[in-house]
Amino acid sequence: MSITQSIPASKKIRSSASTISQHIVEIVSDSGEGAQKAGQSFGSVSAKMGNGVWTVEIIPAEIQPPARSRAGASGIRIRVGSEKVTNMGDHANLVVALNEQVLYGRIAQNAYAEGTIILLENKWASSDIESIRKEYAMALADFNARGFKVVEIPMETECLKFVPDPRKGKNMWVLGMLCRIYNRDLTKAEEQIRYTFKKKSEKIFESNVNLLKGGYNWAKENLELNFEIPPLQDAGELVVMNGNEAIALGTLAAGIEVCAMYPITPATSASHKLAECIENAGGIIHQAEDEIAAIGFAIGSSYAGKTAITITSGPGMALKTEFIGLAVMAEVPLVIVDVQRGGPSTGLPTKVEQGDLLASLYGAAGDAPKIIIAPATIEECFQFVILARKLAEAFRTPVIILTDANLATGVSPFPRPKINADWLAPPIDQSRWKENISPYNWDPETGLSQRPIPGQKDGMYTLTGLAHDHNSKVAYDPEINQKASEARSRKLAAVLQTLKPPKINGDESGDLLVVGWGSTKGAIEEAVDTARNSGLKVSSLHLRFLSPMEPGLEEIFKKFKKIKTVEINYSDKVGDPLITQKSRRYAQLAWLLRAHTLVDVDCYSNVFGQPINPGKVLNMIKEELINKN
Amino acid sequence: MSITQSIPASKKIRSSASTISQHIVEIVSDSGEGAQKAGQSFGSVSAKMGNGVWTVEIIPAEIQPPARSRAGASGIRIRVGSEKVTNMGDHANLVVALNEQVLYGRIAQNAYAEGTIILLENKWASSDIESIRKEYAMALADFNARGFKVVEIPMETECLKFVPDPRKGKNMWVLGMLCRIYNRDLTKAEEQIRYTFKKKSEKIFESNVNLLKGGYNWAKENLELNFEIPPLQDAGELVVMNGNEAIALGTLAAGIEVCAMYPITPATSASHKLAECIENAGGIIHQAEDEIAAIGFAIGSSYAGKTAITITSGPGMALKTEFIGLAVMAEVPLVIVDVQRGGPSTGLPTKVEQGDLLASLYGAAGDAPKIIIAPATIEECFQFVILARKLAEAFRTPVIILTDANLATGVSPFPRPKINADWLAPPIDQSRWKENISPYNWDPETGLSQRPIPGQKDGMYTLTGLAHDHNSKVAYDPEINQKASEARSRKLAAVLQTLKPPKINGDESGDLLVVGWGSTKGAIEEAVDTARNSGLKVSSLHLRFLSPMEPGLEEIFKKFKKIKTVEINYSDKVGDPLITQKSRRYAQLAWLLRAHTLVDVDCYSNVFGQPINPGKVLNMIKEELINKN
Amino acid sequence: MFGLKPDLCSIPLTDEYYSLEDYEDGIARWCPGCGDHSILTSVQKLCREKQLAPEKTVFVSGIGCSSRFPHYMNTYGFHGLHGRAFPVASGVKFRRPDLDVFVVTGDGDCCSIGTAHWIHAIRYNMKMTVLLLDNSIYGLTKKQTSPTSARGTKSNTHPQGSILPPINPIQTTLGVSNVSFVAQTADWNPAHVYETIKAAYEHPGFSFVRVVQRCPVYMRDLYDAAVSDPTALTLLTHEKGIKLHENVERSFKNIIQHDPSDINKGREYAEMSGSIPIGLFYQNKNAPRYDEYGAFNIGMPVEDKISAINSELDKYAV
Amino acid sequence: MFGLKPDLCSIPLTDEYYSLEDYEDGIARWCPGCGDHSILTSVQKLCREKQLAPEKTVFVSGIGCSSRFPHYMNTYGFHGLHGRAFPVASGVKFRRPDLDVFVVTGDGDCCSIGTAHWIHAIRYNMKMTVLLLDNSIYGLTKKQTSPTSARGTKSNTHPQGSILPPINPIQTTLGVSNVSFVAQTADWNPAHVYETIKAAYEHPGFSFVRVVQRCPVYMRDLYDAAVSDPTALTLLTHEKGIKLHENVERSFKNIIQHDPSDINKGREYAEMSGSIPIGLFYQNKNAPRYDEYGAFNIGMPVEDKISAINSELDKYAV
Ligand SMILES: Cc1ncc(C[n+]2csc(CCOP(=O)(O)OP(=O)(O)O)c2C)c(N)n1
Ligand SMILES: Cc1ncc(C[n+]2csc(CCOP(=O)(O)OP(=O)(O)O)c2C)c(N)n1
Ligand code: SF4
Ligand code: SF4
Ligand SMILES: [Mg+2]
Ligand SMILES: [Mg+2]
Repeated sequence: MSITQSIPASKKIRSSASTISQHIVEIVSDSGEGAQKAGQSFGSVSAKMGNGVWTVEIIPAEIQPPARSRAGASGIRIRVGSEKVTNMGDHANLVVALNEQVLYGRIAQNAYAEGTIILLENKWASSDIESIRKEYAMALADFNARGFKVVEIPMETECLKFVPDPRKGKNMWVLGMLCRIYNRDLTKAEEQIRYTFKKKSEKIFESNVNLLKGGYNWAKENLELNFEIPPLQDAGELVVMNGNEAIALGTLAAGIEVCAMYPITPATSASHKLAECIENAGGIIHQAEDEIAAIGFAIGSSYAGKTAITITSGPGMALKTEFIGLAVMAEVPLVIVDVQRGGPSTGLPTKVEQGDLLASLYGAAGDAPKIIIAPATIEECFQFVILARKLAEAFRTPVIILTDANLATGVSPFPRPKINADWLAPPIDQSRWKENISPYNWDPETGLSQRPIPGQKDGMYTLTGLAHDHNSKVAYDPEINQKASEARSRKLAAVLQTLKPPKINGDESGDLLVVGWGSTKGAIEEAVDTARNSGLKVSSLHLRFLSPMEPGLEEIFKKFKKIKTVEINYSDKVGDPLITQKSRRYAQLAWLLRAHTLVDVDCYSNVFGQPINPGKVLNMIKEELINKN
Repeated sequence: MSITQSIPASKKIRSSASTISQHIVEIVSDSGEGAQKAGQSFGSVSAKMGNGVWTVEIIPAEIQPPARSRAGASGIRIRVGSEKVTNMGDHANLVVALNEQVLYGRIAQNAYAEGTIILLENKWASSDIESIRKEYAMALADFNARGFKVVEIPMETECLKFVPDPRKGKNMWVLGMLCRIYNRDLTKAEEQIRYTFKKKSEKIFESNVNLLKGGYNWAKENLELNFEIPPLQDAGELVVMNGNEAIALGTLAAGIEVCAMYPITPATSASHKLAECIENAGGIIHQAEDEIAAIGFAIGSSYAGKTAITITSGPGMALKTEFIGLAVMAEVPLVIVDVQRGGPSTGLPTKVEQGDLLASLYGAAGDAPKIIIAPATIEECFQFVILARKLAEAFRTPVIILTDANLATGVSPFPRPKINADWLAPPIDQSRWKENISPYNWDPETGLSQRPIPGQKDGMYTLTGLAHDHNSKVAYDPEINQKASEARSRKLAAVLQTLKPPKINGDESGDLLVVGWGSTKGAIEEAVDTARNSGLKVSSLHLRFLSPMEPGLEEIFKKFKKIKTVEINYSDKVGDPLITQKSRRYAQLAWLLRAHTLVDVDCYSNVFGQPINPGKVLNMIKEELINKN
Repeated sequence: MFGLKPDLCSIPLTDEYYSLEDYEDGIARWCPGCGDHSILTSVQKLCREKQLAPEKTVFVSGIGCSSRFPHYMNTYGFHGLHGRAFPVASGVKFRRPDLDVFVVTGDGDCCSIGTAHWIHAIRYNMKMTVLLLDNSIYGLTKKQTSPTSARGTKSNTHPQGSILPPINPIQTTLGVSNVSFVAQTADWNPAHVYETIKAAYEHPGFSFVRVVQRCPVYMRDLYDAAVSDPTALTLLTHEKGIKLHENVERSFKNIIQHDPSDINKGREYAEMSGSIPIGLFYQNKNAPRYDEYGAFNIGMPVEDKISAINSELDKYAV
Repeated sequence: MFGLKPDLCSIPLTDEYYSLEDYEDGIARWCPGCGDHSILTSVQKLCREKQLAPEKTVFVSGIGCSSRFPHYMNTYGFHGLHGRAFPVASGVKFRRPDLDVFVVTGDGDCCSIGTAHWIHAIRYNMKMTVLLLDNSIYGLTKKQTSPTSARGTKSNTHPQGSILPPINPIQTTLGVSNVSFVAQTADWNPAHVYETIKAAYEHPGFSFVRVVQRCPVYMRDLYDAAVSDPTALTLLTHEKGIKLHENVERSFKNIIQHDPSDINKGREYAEMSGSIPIGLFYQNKNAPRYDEYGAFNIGMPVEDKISAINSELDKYAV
């Protein structure tokens, strides 16, 4: 599927509805103008109509930025396609802007390209503040110079026909305009509005519907822009949410009854969602005094009952390090979610990075083997919590789920899960403990053992972080620590037994294999598909298990001339000053794969704090396969 | 030099002073019987006489264990040799035991072998408690069965000739006995006693000297045991101390004026030493409320002045993780000492492990490049603090020094350092800051920049852990984080420029290259030398810099058929259930070297919590080169 | 959980009789003469007196000599991380109203590295019995200054004597909102230790007991004097306070009547110097309990959970 | 350090005059109407009044809206980690008696994740001016419950309302040994804010000021009432207390005479409910200062250091 395509854009150019495979739409404004609400509705309507959709909010750095400021750009991007949409894509095709200044915030993010259509509120042209009129005029000239296709639109004037203060309501008018431009079903849009304002009065609902229709009709009469994005065949029942909401609902579906957390961006919204709904599902969320207390609370809770969960991000992970070591040592089941953000240190709190892989693996002192999995889609955010809880109990270990800010904020539909009673944790075992079984009765083959839970008669033991024997007694004899360490490590080998080699996207051999993990899957595969369509011998492979590493990689790698990871984290670039093949520091997965397979795995990565989009990956692939040959 | 050799051992066997290259002597007793004092004196006297010496204390798990208990074994091992002694060696050659039960504590540690001479207090044979007489008799039989050469000695009876209560003083009698057995210079021993009891009265000094002579004469008359360990040619002025004391004195010699710490075994004794002496050298030690506060305090102190130091061990490192990330991000010079102990979690607090290498490298979220060095000898413990302080300031970065419980407690002489004024940090710069220079004026080639220190006019800036530009202003533009990350990473490449490829112990090519780091150097090289003397084509290489990794390793590795690390940390053993080449988890340095060189680096490691001794390494070498071929 | 009502859960669900031995596990590896020994005995006595089912009893500790405590109890135990006993204990109790939770901590464990959790645990006011074994020194790590070390204490980190005035754990605890039970006792008065721990166990909430504890190895002199001197302790007594057998009460030279509902007076007595005040400084049986919140919805049937999840999914349906 | 005596160091070594602008750096990126703006202004006024040399002044903070403070001061600043401002500030001050150190922290930063450091910083009593900007909410992370949130506060982590009674930062601070200066003020009374911060700055030790701060975005209603209601604040005043211009003092409806040397009364007033007590609760100018210990041996000549090291080496000579 091609990523961008130029289309008629201004009133001058005539055309009837042109059919396209996908489009990237943005609505940008000052914060508080409801752009996000309009965009979410547009996305939902499109999903309802059977289109693939991915929406992501555009959030300013400050909480209340001044109006018409570049840093203040607030809004939403909605990518709509005929097929499943798995990422936010590259440059926007069409942008609705409520003022011209906020567009510069997006231009700095390189969100637009030549040919991008910009539907611009034109009230600023006639502002009674001269400086504003100047700014507007200058921007307009600049946009044209950049090759944007600008259409000035009297949004304010039009909205005033329906409401006294268009700051409330303009977003619905814009929604109406977009519904016309993309031939969206107006009744579905109305339903959506009814749902959005269900808590509000009938009057408010009606005035919003009027604005919707107003925008629709105005566009019909005044704009030639008209696109048809054919839907996929019926996708069945769908739900649409972001990755953090999926984590929260996955927590409920896993039967987890305790979430102990401490607020941190970008993880907190998952806890917000849980705070809203977990009590109704028989659980409770605990906001602890800090991240150390949060994981300690979760571990205490797991020790005495069902597996608990703790949710955090990089800096919080650092603080949990010591307790993660204890959970590994004492074999306490636990689910830890790390919604990765830009690092190191406080770094880029609201931006995406895949920088916590090595820290999750090696953060704790000594040997602390644990399971680490990374969902690649929003749907997997939901499923992997259920998986993690199962793994944690089956293998009596902490399980770390690595997601990131990209999944956390991306919104996309997926088939509605049919909640399965087996997913939910059963009530804890309180039956009498078998007398002759020790609390760490390690199976010599697998290292697995069953854990006694307080309340179980004859199961009494004292859990300890000290080296201990199978009775949980402190170890003085040197052999014991060795044996116990083997048992804990063996469990990863046992997990490995349950895994199949990863599926390859594309041919099983070729010139280049792109390897990824986590949120980059959609962008990588979109780029690989495009490249393959243009005849390049490239395939891709995406890892869900990082610890233990999925099996069969060596064999797979052998069949490709070159292996390269695509990651959102830091790596040196060969050719930069002082950076050679020898001195180079690699991206995190690449580094692991090199040690694991001894194959010369290369990497493409950066820390711009942005999702890697298909265009960048495609360029990298071309670099490798065309320019280099 | 051969490691053990059988020698005449009981009164029956006649012999005159037989010359030997080295001997391993132990004194074991209940705690509080002064075995350690006697052993330290014996070591010092031997050092004074020009012998190589390594002593290590034997410490019971409890603080006050009951008398005559196996777990209560307290004492000291002294290894004396003609050449430099670099490690505690294998099985003891001669043991003085004040009761028979404590020997079992050592037997469990596999400290003795057939032929070990045991000089045993015989008062228990005539104890008026029957059970004790029984235990004694049984043990005696058992020792003979084990092939120990037991000599029963009337220590109590003899001591009573000099003092009313031999519990105080018997140790000096034992010292005298050992001085005779090993032809130690009695006057030097007297000096030593005078030094040890300098705070005590002349009377006490005399009675101890009488005991010394008493032991000496008794041995002369009653024991045929008599060994000559020829000294090395004059070693010059020496100091003898353990690794933690060396860290403490190195801190003074580095001109560091602030040590912020929180107590933790086995690191604390370094702080104890500092607490004793740093104020006299113009510095102060701060015991913080926890490890987080300790490193925060040190960072604040470094930010506002001279580079500070913080000293800890595994669990403390885990807590410092977040602040280490900040120090990397904000480029604050800092020295962090991690005296490694058995992990994970609380693990084996008093025992040795090299388990924190990966945690030091990768503990923090995001990309946090820092310098990591590991001293291999007690002398290097002293020198590396000076080096670390220099590196920290030159490269504006935290520097981690990885030592371990083996270096911390091992005592050995080294040439007395001539304190150099350049070692000591100069007073901080308070001159006016050059107006047009930014606080992070990164050199594009090296990433280096000069830091303003509070008090410097026009240098004002706000340090932050957020992604920032060269002015330390919070970064909104995505490019900035990429550039700043490159600058921080580039610094490691710059360090690399200053390093030479490591020296090889042995030939530059061969069948096996043993690679080690940290405290294992002495044992590895002793084993390699022995193996080479027996004609095996093995060499060894020891790494001091772990980050950046020392240069030229690939080239070196190419010249050997096999590369194998020897480490005191965990690795799976191929052949154990479920453990294959693919599923195997490697020792920490081995894992890094695999990723770094793509060479199939193997590893020999364990987590017995004991120093790896030359015998074990030698067996491994033979395994590789003889049995496998 | 498993259908029991919180209030029901706290009744030991057993008819067998537990003797002292049923609570003992191995020999305590503390030094001879260590104050911890007698405290252990008092706790085991309490367990017998209350006939606590060993499998329904959990001892949580941090790291330190004092924190080895759980290893010597034949109950469930959690010997966790240095300073982190409170979060773990809170997690244990949160969804298990049927378990009796005890926390055993040291002065370094609680008042130094554990301070944040200590302060917030007081505020959470979850039902648990907390024993601070305060020997005014770091024992396990061999004699470093503790926040409760008297000013000038010579230790391995302050060979010239410590610099700062000690934290007053009683006063600090009384300064935290939602505090509900604060008492002090001394290990060398077993009768008072026992009655204090008993009162603490019976308190409906977070009961904080500081036990002044002797470390003969590293703080030999500190309490030797105290032990011999009958005026070293001042008894706070009141009909609402800790009940002592009159013979025990008579053995005290200094006795003060203190109504534990008066927090202001409690704070004044906490400042007492010279003699060590022992007894109940403050109690409020009606402070809100976080563990009651934690227990309010346990044991929900799977069907209800599933329908709750589905109604959540409905919100996201397109 | 560089030969200056500690006492000398605290004298600003400058003869130029600093105007308000000299302390300003960029535009403060707080929301319109945020209480932090007026506090920033008061602090900048204080700097001018005291003619603090910008290069000799360091603002240390943690993470939060409030902790952005240093970025808006044209002095040295340390915008560190969430909850860890106190250890950093202590490290800065320890060997630099010549620097004026300010700590700016938030209610989550100080009273939640930073609790342990807060308590121990009080006890260290190092000379520094501490401003707790308490908006009773987590602002930067967008409205989660804070330990100082009134019970029942609806937030994103407690949509049904928070469960626990709030921590009382004044009372908690007063409960820590070696406490030496505890005051409270409210951002909407700039005159009182200024005089309080001034008194805090002049205090020879650790001065703790809780500024009740408005967050119009997430806690709109909380103080709107307060601001309009003249009885919302109760002024604690005394000749030993915080000096106010009589016009300012007259503007208060509720005034109480409180002698700041009386800690017991101070603790009672800290419990006041209904009206917010502002003023000086407690001051002790003679509490031992850890920063004086830290400064006692700075500036030792290299020769002396070398000989000290050599005499240490002598002890290990063989
Ligand atoms: C994170 C961490 N830091 C430090 C230590 C070392 N440590 C163990 S116990 C202890 C303090 C013990 O003192 P206290 O809590 O008073 O207990 P006591 O031994 O006196 O009973 C310390 C510092 C540790 N185990 N973990
Ligand atoms: C270790 C860590 N945990 C969590 C966070 C996320 N975080 C940043 S500020 C903050 C709380 C802010 O509240 P407060 O301290 O009251 O400051 P305010 O924003 O209200 O001024 C949190 C939880 C973080 N940055 N670091
Ligand atoms: S060191 Fe002190 S506190 Fe620890 S066990 Fe021994 S006597 Fe008890
Ligand atoms: S969110 Fe609240 S505290 Fe933060 S800047 Fe805005 S108004 Fe101020
Ligand atoms: Mg203690
Ligand atoms: Mg706040």
